[in-house]
Amino acid sequence: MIDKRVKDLASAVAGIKDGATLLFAGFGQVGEPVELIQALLEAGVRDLTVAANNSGTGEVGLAKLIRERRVRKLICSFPRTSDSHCFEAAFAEGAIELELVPQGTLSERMRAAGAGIAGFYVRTGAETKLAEGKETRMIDGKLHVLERPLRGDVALIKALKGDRWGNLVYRKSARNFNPVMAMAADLVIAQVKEIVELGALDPECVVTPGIFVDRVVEVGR
Amino acid sequence: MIDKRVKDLASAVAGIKDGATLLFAGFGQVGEPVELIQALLEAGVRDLTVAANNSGTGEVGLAKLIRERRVRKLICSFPRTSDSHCFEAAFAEGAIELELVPQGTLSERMRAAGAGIAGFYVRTGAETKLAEGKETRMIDGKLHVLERPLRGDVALIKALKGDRWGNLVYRKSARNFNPVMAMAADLVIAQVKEIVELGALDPECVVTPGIFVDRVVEVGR
Amino acid sequence: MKQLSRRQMAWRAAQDIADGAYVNLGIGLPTLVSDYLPKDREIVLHSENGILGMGPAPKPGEEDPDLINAGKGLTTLLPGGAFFHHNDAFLMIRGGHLDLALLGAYEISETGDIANWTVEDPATPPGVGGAMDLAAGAKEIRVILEHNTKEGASRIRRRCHYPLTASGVVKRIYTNLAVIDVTPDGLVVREIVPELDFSQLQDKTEARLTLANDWRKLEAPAI
Amino acid sequence: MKQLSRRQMAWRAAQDIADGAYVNLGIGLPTLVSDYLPKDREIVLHSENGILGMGPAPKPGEEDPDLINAGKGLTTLLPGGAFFHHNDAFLMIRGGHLDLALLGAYEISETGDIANWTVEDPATPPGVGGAMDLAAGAKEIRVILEHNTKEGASRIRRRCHYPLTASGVVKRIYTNLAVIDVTPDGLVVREIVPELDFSQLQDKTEARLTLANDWRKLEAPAI
Repeated sequence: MIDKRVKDLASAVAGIKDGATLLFAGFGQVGEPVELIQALLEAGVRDLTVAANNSGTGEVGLAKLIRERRVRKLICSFPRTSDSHCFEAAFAEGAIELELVPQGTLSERMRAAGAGIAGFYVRTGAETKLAEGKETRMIDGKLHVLERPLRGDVALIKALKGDRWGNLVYRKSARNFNPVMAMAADLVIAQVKEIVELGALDPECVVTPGIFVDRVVEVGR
Repeated sequence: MIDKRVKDLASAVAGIKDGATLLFAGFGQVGEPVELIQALLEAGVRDLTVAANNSGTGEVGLAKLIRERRVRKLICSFPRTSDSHCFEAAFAEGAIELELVPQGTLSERMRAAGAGIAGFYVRTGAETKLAEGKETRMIDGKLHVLERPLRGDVALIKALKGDRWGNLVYRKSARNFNPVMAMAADLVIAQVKEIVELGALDPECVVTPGIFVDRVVEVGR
Repeated sequence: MKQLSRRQMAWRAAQDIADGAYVNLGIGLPTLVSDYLPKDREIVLHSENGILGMGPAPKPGEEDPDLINAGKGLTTLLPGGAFFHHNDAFLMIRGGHLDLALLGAYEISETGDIANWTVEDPATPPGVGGAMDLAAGAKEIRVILEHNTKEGASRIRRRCHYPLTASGVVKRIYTNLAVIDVTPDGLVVREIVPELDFSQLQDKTEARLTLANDWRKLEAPAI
Repeated sequence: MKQLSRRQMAWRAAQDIADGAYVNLGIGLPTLVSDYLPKDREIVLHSENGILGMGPAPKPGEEDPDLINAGKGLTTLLPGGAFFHHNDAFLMIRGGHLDLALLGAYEISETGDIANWTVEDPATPPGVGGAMDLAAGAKEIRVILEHNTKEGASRIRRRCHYPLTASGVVKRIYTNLAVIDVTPDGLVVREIVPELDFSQLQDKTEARLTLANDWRKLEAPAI
């Protein structure tokens, strides 16, 4: 029997190792798996590489993980937001490395990792500073940048509902990076507001099929 | 006002030119836009390049178009199915050119066209006859094939329901190639069983957002 | 000197958006454009966090914390709108499915280069967001920006001095003083605020300008 | 000589599929495997036309023409199943998300090469379908095939003579005569039908075989 449900947040993040590369979903705080990140913090892991669109908000979730100096490197499109002082302080101190990636390229690099694509050519970033050091190629008369897959050891994601097979649905713009990160890590852990019976999710509307998901934990919000 | 609805099949296929590259969705007959293809046949266009997973079934749809010698070249993963005699006869006569492409690569090449990806590296087909003449590259110790986008001038697709903005939902395995082909052509024409009011489709469950679709015609099946 | 307010600049840019267009509005000034879309046109707003068909800001009491725009402000969904994931949102951008991206910028060059992601201030970390994807991917790029910096320097330059977001992509520029097209023959001024003549506008502009034969006065309603 | 029937071969292959596995069954012989999945295991069947959680063939009267498998036969969906588009179906395949693909083949080489897409008959057009995607993408590839051709030639060869589908990917082979693992040390026979001894099996096989120390008799229930 397939049963990806785990009983609590500590079980959900069990086994994540120091030095791991993690993917954190969310766009700002919307769709951010705050409870899982908090559990990760409590588990004590450190020296992490984190890929996320932003750098955390206020002093919760990713922001707190950065404040506690658990994150060695952030791979990110937009680290500076309205309340990103934890990151900014760490950055000013030189306590965190930043790899800045255009948002669509960040997403596509993770999809590539999940889709068995070993590299792809895009216009995004061509002839800019963010392409410095990257291989380029003229295709159809335009300069393209070769981008490589970005894979996580672990992805932490957040969904609205899940079932014991790991099928997930999301809510409005909280979907954002969750489905693509679910494709791109060896261990995919989802926090959901509610776990529903197998068969309760409409098979036409499942956004993340269970094949991508390893653990599901209900957090009630 | 955005109104992508057209009144009949002839209007739906209006303007498709001789020599065009067309994408036909469907997996066998399931999800195949048979009525649109029939309308295309009646419109008299010829010298077509068609990308489709199969080569048509019996003597309807793509099979009929091939029988009438309107198709110069077929880009296809699996041309020989249980009732593909129209294609087989044309092929035996040398009346049609065949470009055989692995099914996933066929799909991914169309996605690349729709996603602004100018090329991508995959393991599929490496060290096989189907990669002959293609550029290859060692990545992470394994040989990969460089695949290029496949774009259509026109895509003919089939959905269950659509609205005047062109949003579409599908039914069961009739979804298949339809969403990816909808991303990959300059002109995307959808036949739907039923046109519904704007707002009637659940925004969480729209599979093909209207941005990809140019014309919607109701065919009642 | 009378010049357009930020809201008037947004209004002016809004008037040029065609009925039926799929449009992404950048963070900041361009976001204001959504308040001035002509009522008789159906324009579909795209947001890179997975929305097509964004509506106006929510009425008090109708805010939904799971429904935000790219600037992370609360928004709404129109009938006919749809949600999708980030990867499809950027597929739409990079794949050329958007008719228009209206972006903010620090600087624009006379060949349509755009610099809008970093001023290279060592004290603050850089951020790029979706700027490069939009600038490289949308069918047409237009920019809204103040004509000059607070110090009076021209933001419309022979060459951008800040790091580029993309090169040669901008087609039209809306400033508080003028509407300017980027053409193969250089920058062509289409509209100038009434209080300024062409030579005064040129004085405020580093890049060389040409005045269109059919140039008009740039006017906007009081907002 | 007693040998396994096609259904018995399918039964044997089914016994090795782990509880919880995500599996793609190739067209033809492997499709039969779905009839013999152990009842006490939950195995999720994937179909490249956009299905996870395929169930058994529909009961009479419950057929749905929009619900077919990769071989274009009618199928059903289990509770917990999901539909998606072709591109995501192949993302799952190519991205290594499937635990197992069970494929048919014309020939297998002693190094695990597989040839299953064309016999290069000039009279018939070739077809590849999802064969190369599956062979290159699934975490593990096992093959079910008749040990010999109708003419008695070995299908398990030193090198494949038909064009390859993928090289070095097959890990286990189920035939009507034996179960054979492809190992770094070559082909290792795990099971042989009772009526045959190892040297007789070797005589029917072009590739060099080794007998496992813990080899067993290959037996299947009457089906």
